[in-house]
Amino acid sequence: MDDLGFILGSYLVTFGSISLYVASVVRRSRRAGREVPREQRPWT
Amino acid sequence: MTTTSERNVTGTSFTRGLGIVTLLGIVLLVILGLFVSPADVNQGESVRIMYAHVPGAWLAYLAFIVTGVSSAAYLWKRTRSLTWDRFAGASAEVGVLFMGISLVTGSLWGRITWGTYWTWDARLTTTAFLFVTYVGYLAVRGLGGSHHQRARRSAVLALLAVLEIPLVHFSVRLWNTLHQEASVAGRGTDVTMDGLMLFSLFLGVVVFTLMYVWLVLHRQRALALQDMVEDTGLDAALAARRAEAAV
Amino acid sequence: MSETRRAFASVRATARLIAIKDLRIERRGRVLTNQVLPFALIVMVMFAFALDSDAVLERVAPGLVWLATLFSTLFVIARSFAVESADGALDQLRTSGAPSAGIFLGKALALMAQLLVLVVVLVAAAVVLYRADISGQGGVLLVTTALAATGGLAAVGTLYGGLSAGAKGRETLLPLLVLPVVAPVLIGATRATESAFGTNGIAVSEGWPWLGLLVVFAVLFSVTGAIAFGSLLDE
Amino acid sequence: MALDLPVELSDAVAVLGAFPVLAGANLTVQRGEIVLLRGPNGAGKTTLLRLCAGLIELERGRGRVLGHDLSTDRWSVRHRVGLLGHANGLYPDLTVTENVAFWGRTVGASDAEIAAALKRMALDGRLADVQVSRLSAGQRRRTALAALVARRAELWLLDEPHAGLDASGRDELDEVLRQAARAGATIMVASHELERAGTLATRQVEVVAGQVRDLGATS
Repeated sequence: MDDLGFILGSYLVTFGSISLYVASVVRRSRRAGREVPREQRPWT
Repeated sequence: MTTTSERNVTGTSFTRGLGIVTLLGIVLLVILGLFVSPADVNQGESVRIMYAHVPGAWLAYLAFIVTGVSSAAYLWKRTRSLTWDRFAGASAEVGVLFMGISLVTGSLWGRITWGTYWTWDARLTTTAFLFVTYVGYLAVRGLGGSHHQRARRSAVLALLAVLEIPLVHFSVRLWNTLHQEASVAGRGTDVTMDGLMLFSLFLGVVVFTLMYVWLVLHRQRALALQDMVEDTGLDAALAARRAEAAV
Repeated sequence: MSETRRAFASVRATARLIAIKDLRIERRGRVLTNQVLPFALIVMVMFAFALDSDAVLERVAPGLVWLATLFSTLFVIARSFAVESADGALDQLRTSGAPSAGIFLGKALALMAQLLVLVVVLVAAAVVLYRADISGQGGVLLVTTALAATGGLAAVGTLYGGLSAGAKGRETLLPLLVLPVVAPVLIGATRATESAFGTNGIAVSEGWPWLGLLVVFAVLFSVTGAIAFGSLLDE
Repeated sequence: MALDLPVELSDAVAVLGAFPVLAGANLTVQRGEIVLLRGPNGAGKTTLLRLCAGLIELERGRGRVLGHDLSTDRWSVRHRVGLLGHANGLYPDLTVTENVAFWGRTVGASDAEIAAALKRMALDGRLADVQVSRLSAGQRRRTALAALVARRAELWLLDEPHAGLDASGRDELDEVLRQAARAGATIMVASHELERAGTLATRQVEVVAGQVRDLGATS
């Protein structure tokens, strides 16, 4: 059925783009984290 | 101490637990939404998109409210702190992401149900304007300057957006009621929810809320790290400049 | 009490000073008349090429007038702040101690005056090119609409123009910030103008609620702008 | 009421982007002083002046100007200082008189004061009604100085004021500054014209790599 592509596509778009965003946040924080010692991070 | 390959930088045991619960929720939502829950009488299979679309849109609105409140908290002298600014920025970013997703999934749903990707319905149009407004907000955040400069500028902008939203929504609605052609938005939306469908939607809201919290916490911490890196960079540059003066 | 009165007097004096200064610069520099107006007129002619039908043009004339106004507004705003940042005048304004509300109102008033000229010319162009028709009562509606709409555009334009005045990439940032905000002005002014022109047989009386929307918009953004401008203009 | 010191900076840090242009500057200026800031390009003279004008943020350290704290209240500083930067702050489409009158009026100067300022910089004659866009660089500098005179500031901050001025213009400028200092204003001048500015200044400081060294009073 034609609708199936749309339905699966919308789930793919949703969780796919969130995953990409998560990856970019994690990458950026890892890069920044290299220069900030653990004890300076207020949440640890 | 700090190794170059540190994996978990912005996480705590709380966010890790939250992340695991969220992932389980996502799996459950996909199973329920795509396979277990029944097709709708009116909408047919397309109702399945709703379980991801509706929560995304709601959480985006919530994210923008959080941005507005955090911005006000920053501007208010007694609670002035860059943490508020970073929460505002993180929340707006996640809001833009969720809203962008909702616009796409919404138009896919519309294509199935109405046969058209887009309709000039008041809610849709306001959402589109909101999306562009916060893209502009994020652009202003990236303008540079000192941390407090960035914070003040973007906080004022966020409050202006809060003023703008009702005006845009009201004018679009007024415009829309005079254009009867657009009433297509009313068709196909009357859903008679049975228990499992309602539960799926409810689960969707829960899952998206958990995702929102997880994302904002991590993004906020990443922003804090970036600010700290800039600060330590300043320390190093200061030391270098002082050494230069001593020669 | 007298303290507040003095503050208001100082805002008014500053606004007057700035508005007169900006209009004088425009009179000498003629950027509006020699560059922006011709641009707006070209756009009106281009619309006619693109739409290519008298009937359609007549129908969409009000929207085209305001669309052309909106695009031209971006240039007028950019010019208004280029004048300030070209030779460091912005720094002098910041150190003048002039109340920022006064600076905001002055620049907005000068902007509004220029936009009014623009709208008058564009409406005239619509009458000539698109066969728009204005009756007596429609004329009143049209004039008040033009006043309220340009007021709102000027307030928003000054506010965001000040924000992007010192920023890099301001030419592209300004439209991104301004256009979504002024959507209500485009909608309201277009609908009110449709009533004034009698497009599609719409009665003049249907235009007044839209005028109300425009007035609310202009007042809200003028007040907010006067309050918020200081922290945006500030580095 | 004890008179506030015009400028008190202690370990002041100011940044442009991520670069610390001022890296812990210490400077105290007394009322009526004419302080010459000297030092190589990029040392931070301009930034020091802009910091004192309340135009940029104090990133770290402490600073007070005319009694106002720079980290919390730099807005109150602004209308009490007069800044002449590298840029003249003039509107090229307006005439000399219009420019000076505009800047004078923003701080509430009277017509007589504006006329006096024009006269002071010898701009009341032939040049009075000429548009600034038609002036030479030196004439523009004169106009900017007249605008500064009209502002009656308590703290004058001048960045290379001599640049572009001819001999008579320089003499007039020096005289204006001496007169203002005698009348109680405080003046800070950044200049590479050491010989000329040296005779004008009551004290010299050297700005090097974002820090300030006192070179003592000049006779």
